[in-house]
Amino acid sequence: QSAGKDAVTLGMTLEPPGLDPTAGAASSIAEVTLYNIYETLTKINSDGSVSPLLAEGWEVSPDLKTYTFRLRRGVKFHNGEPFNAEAVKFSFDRAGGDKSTNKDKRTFANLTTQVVDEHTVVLLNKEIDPDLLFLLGQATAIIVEPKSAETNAAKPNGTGPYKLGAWSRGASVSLVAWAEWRDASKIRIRRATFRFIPDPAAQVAALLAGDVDAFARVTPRSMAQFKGNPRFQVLISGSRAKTILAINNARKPLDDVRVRRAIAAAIDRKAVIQGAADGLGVPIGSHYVPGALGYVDTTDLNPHDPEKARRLLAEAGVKTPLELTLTLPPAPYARQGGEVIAAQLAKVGITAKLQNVEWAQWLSGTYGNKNYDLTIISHVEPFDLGNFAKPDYYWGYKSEKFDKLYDEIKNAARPADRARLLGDAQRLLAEDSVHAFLYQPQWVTVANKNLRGLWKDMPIFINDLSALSWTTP
Amino acid sequence: MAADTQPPLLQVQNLSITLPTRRGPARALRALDFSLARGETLGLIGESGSGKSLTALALMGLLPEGAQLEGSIRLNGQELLGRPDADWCRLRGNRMAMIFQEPMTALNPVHTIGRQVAEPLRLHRGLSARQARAEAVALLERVGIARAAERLDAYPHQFSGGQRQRITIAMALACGPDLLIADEPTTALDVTLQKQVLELIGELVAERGMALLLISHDLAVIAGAVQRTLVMYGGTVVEQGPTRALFSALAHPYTQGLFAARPHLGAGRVPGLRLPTIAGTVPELADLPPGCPFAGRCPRTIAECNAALPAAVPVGEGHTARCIRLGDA
Amino acid sequence: MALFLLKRLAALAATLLAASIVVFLVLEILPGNAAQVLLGPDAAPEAVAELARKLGLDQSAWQRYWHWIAGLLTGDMGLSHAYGTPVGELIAERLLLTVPLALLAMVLAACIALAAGVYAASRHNRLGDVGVMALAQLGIAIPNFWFAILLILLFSVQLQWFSAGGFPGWTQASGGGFWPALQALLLPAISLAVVQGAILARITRSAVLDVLREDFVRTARAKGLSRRAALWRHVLRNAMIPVVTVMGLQFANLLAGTIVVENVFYLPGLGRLIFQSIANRDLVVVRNCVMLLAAMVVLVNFVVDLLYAAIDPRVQVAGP
Amino acid sequence: MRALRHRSLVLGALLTLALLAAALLSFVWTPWPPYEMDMASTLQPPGRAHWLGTDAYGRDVASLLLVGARATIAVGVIAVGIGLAVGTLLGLVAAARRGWVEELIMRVADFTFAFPALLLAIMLTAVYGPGMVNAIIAIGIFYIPTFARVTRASAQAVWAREYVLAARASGKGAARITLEHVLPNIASVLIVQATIQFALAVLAEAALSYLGLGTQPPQPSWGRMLAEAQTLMFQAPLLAVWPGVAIALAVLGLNLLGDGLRDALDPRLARQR
Amino acid sequence: MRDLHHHYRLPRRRLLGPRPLLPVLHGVSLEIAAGRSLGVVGESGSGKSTLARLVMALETPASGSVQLLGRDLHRLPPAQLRSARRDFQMVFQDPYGSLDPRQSVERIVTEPLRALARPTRAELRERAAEVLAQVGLRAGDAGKYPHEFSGGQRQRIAIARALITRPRLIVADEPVSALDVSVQAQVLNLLAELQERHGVTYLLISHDLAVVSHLCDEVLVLQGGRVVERGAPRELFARPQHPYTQTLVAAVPRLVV
Ligand SMILES: Nc1ncnc2c1ncn2[C@@H]1O[C@H](COP(=O)(O)OP(=O)(O)OP(=O)(O)O)[C@@H](O)[C@H]1O
Ligand SMILES: Nc1ncnc2c1ncn2[C@@H]1O[C@H](COP(=O)(O)OP(=O)(O)OP(=O)(O)O)[C@@H](O)[C@H]1O
Ligand SMILES: [Mg+2]
Ligand SMILES: [Mg+2]
Repeated sequence: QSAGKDAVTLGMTLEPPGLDPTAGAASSIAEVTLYNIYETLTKINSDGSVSPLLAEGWEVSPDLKTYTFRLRRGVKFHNGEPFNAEAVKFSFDRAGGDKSTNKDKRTFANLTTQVVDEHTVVLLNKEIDPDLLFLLGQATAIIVEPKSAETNAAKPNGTGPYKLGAWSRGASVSLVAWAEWRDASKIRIRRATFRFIPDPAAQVAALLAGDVDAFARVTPRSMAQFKGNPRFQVLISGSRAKTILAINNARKPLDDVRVRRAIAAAIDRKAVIQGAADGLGVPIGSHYVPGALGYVDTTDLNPHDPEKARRLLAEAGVKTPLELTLTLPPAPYARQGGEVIAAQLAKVGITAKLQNVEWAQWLSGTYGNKNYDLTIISHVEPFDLGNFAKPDYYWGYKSEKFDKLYDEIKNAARPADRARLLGDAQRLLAEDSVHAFLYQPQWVTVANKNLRGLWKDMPIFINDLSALSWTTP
Repeated sequence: MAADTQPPLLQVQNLSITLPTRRGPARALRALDFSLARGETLGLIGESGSGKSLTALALMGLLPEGAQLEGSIRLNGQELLGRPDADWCRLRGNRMAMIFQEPMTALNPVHTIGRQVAEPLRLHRGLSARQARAEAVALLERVGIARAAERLDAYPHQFSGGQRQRITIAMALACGPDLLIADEPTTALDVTLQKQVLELIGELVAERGMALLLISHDLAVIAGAVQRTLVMYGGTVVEQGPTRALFSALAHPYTQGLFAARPHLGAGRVPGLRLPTIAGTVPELADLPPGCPFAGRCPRTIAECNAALPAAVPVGEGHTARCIRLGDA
Repeated sequence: MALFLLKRLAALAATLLAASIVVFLVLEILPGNAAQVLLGPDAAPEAVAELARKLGLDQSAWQRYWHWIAGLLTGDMGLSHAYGTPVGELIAERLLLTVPLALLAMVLAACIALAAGVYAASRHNRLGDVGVMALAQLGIAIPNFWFAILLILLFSVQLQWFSAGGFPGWTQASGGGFWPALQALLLPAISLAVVQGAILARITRSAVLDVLREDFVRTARAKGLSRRAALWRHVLRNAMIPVVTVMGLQFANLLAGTIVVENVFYLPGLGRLIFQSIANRDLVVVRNCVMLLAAMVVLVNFVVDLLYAAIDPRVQVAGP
Repeated sequence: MRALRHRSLVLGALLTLALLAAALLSFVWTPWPPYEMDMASTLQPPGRAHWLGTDAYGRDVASLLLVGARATIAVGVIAVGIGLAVGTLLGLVAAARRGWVEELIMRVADFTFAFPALLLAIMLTAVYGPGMVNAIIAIGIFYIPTFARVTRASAQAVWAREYVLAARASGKGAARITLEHVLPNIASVLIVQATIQFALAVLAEAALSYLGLGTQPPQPSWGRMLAEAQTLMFQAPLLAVWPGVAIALAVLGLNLLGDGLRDALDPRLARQR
Repeated sequence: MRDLHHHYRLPRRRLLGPRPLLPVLHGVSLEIAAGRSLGVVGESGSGKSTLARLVMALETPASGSVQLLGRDLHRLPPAQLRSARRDFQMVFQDPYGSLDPRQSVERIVTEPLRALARPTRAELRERAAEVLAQVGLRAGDAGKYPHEFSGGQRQRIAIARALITRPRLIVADEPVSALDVSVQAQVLNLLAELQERHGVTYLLISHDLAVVSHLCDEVLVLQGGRVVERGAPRELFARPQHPYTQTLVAAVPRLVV
């Protein structure tokens, strides 16, 4: 039935607000466009490694500050304009420029792009960033065509294998294969439709009713009914995300490490994972995930121990019940996890008042104004230990020790050194109990069993359509 | 009742109605007997709630749901009780018609008067829309609606009360019924209008030879308009007879009391003068005594009055009264 | 008639003006802004500030209000913060779903209601009446989103007759077409119509019963019309008067109901757009959508008033 | 037929009492601690231990339903209270003071009518955060014009009665007439309206909670239970049934009660309908 | 009462135009001597009830004045008007609509007293019993509610209410038109008796000429808001002068025995 099928319908939870990843940070923009419409110099693979895409190859200077890219030849944008070093320079200068609304503006502001010749560019980085190649494979680093850059949100123009077909706002975006792409013959899927279904129950219904062929990151709750169903394949993938119970370290009495440790000890990660993600998660003890360079298991550093938690609270001289607000953004993991955590905290004498907020409110109130005690949030950026070194970050964490450590990590050119230092950093954060680190979420993809080429792991959120195909049963 | 003569137009025998009420079934009408010949006019008077309207509705077969009927109603000798609704429908508006008390509400506010007057014509005579319209104009003109042709497409609210009552009369007369029932057709109207409408009905009845059953609670209206009169009280006809005879020799204590209680026009105020009154009030249906309904209020009540409904006693030529104490005053 | 219209239109305009002020002020208090939402927590603050400037979020409230109203009057609703496209287009697309959905639901509701209400009234107090009214009570009591879920379970998941949601669009080009689109709207419309229909059925029944008691119905019967003929010719039109009023009032609830139902069936309608835009702080869109909904409600009630005059000759020129 | 009417009143009263009883009972007793999660026994089918089974957190559904009745009642009572208090006052004033005061009040009422409750609630919760209090206020505000209209219409009818004219002839002012004559005579209408609005409030709360704008966790609410159950609809369909049935029964009960009261309080209707 | 003019304002016809006026009374003047009774007759819509409302100071006349015992009612400050109301009371047409169904007879009857002052409960009870006795009701009826009474009895309650302040003038707007003949007589007798015993003055409005002629010393015929004829009932109805009065009298159905 699926033989010779060349169309696919993919489900997505949220609709992208526009199709320009340089003007918005919603991951849904990348999910639709990255590697499909737009391309980057490097490509991030399912296992987190980086391979050539628009760049055929590159050299990195030993001090990690100079990158030389050799660009792929004969590449054109959808509108016929050629892809060349000028386009790269334009894209990166624009991303770091004054008028930039790129969320990674700071990264690009540190870069100086030099055109060597038509097909060679050199990037000079002011700071050391070991993850730059990975970063250049992300959606914020797409190469745009100068004349069409400003209209990308509605009329995306890239070098990728797909062009925008139709966008019926609120419902779906469809992409159609671009016949003039350099490897057009390898494309199996001629037409891909992304359908936006925010409601978890509707997601399940859509899958069961066959309205969508695949749904990446469906709500874990609904997984059980697909597992035993022969019509579907269920992929469970790791991620680089860290779901944490963030603690406002700047607030009393949370500035006392004993109180934070008490909170961490009060929490049974297993139960939280069960409640928040239906068991789909790996416990973490620090702000780092298994599989990443230099990971160390710190989950036993401060294990679940309500007795100890109560003791720590008493030591800190906290009067129980201690009343704290627990701010929850709209994501299901937060709302569901919040209930579980509140129940666990209650057992050690902490009354967590649940406060459900919208995303916008979370951003302005919790993130912007740092007006919160506790909040549950998943940090999906792959390499973001640096946030602990930012003095004005919403966590309110200040540690000279960590700052120094982080500086060393950044400047460590050799992976082995970095791995060691990263281990130290993880332990430090765990000991300081900066947050109650909960788990590394796993994503569930449910798909028609005949669909091939879906990503097993998701270091970043994308749907690589060119890799998809239908099997002939 | 001579057997060889043609049956009267309408003959009602021993008609009783039982109504379901909150306090159980109530005998709203008891043992009603009367007959009406073609061209004859009959009046029905009595106080509010005495059963006048029920009688009229029973004759039209339009009693409220749940009402139980006993006895017999014959039109032209044919028994009507027990007939299916379709048979009644053929008679209503055709052989017998009715004018209601409230001209303000008896007309459908959202239909033109032309349509409403033409409706029975189309229904019973099968006239085309155009023919029925022409006929409606004639009817409306006959009842005194000026420039009827122009006003055919007007709605009821554009007419005054008197005019509306004329329209309902036109509607009732449309098919030239044999029997016209008018249930308090003038109560809602001014005296001046009342006079006009009564005169109009009188003229039409005479002109077309219809039989008329006129219902009113106003003695004077009945006295001036009909040949025979029935006086109702508490669901029974307590007295009946030719109008003149009845009014000149009031027999039943209720009729007498009713008559005496009326103030007289032009008498002027006489200090110290009181109107004779009937003590008490009309009994409620569900509490009607098994005997004479007037028993409690009647100055002549004796124990026997409560025993059974008194039989109709002749007091004159065709004049009877249901009272066991007619003789002793 | 002209005066009546003029008066009503003036009231309408005043209502909408007041609505615009209230809507604008309420939305002003909303914490958070579109730029931050668009760029997310990891964005550089400079980028957020720049985006805010681009979106015009740095202007004073008064300036923005004025721009908005001036734009509205010239038919320009501005650009959506989130989508970057003209709000007018955005709303127009959504209206193509919400309006047909609401109308379809209304028509369904009216059909159910009239049939059930008239039937029940004509079998007053008998088994049919009691049965239909019991169903109506049930229809009112069931939350419409729950009913929607049950419909999906039965018709989409079990029987697979309808898709579980989504909207293919009215044109072939968007992958839909008239019939597929109508099919997609059917289940949502039914789940909306059941509650409204149940309410209307009850109103219809009691309206018909009220009219049945009117003197003119007795007059009609006295003319020789059968029960049924009297019902059709004399009762229905009079009974429609209160029914139409309630329908007008219900319309607001119906529109509100679409918000929920659009969520269940993930339909890209106006309700979802509002919901989503509030979350995104895309206030330009929210403002205009809310105004539009208010205008629709007001307009429908205006139409109801006109319908009134059409049904009831007594309310012509004078008007209220 | 009388008996039937009677039955609807009795049935309505019984269901409503059951709702009240459930809420009251939940303060002193529930089969299980309602907030206690048990991750080991999630999504249990109904059985001996858990009569109606457990939810995704292993909480006892029966207990949650009992406690959820509180939110339902709270929303109904307070929202109707707001609408009744303010709306009735406005309606009474509008009926007593004809002219521009009436015009103004009724225009404002019309205006509020242009915003469906749900929309109002969405905007309010966006501003002040989702939560039961805001939901209640939103529903309550929406009820104001409803009560104002009903009150004004019935109050005007009372004002047109001759006994009011008699009171005026006795020298009573508008305020006293309103208190002594108008209010007692429209009380039954208001009671009936209140029960009906109560039922609608239960539905509105359910819808809001379903959208995530109403009652917030951990406070159980039927609407939210339904929303949560919807995700698990295919695994544990019964989970979606219980709160749905609870809502339907509560609304049914209130509506029947309203109908019954309408008939009981209005002898004219009792005879006819 | 002098030269009363009155009109009602109708809804605007045009958006900004003036609200048209509906003239109802055109210079009606009348006076009643204490202890006498004046009847007002006229066709429907001739302004009878309007006149009654003006006399009762329930509405303000466009021009003209109403003087009771030398005071111009419409110029009195509100407080004084209130206390002046002691002297004039009203009886309405509809015995069903003029009594609040939710108040006990005692409350209904004592309403004018309570509106004027703050009497004690005992006082109220005593006065209520007194007036109820005057209209021929039992003291035990005080605790009952209107629906427990017949139309005639209700009208007695309404009269008792009017009597309780011992007024000098009672305005009765069609007090018997809703009653059956047999009951009507009872009420008419009661009215006559009260006048003879207490010297109350009546302004009696009715469309029933017989009723007016039975109870009144003088009759006033109103047509289209104008007084077209007045005189003692006997002469007036025997020899009506004005053509309108003539048609009115002629239209009355007579019972010729
Ligand atoms: N549908 C009904 N159900 C119960 N009782 C009824 C019904 N219709 C009439 N009655 C009662 O039957 C009795 C007779 O009513 P009917 O209408 O015949 O009186 P009437 O003589 O026409 O009075 P009126 O002069 O007021 O019109 C009254 O006591 C009335 O209350
Ligand atoms: N509130 C009002 N607003 C406008 N017009 C009114 C108002 N009240 C009465 N009218 C009109 O004033 C005129 C006189 O009314 P009024 O009630 O005084 O007549 P009436 O003689 O008492 O009539 P009826 O015998 O029918 O009681 C009528 O044309 C009536 O329509
Ligand atoms: Mg009658
Ligand atoms: Mg009058």
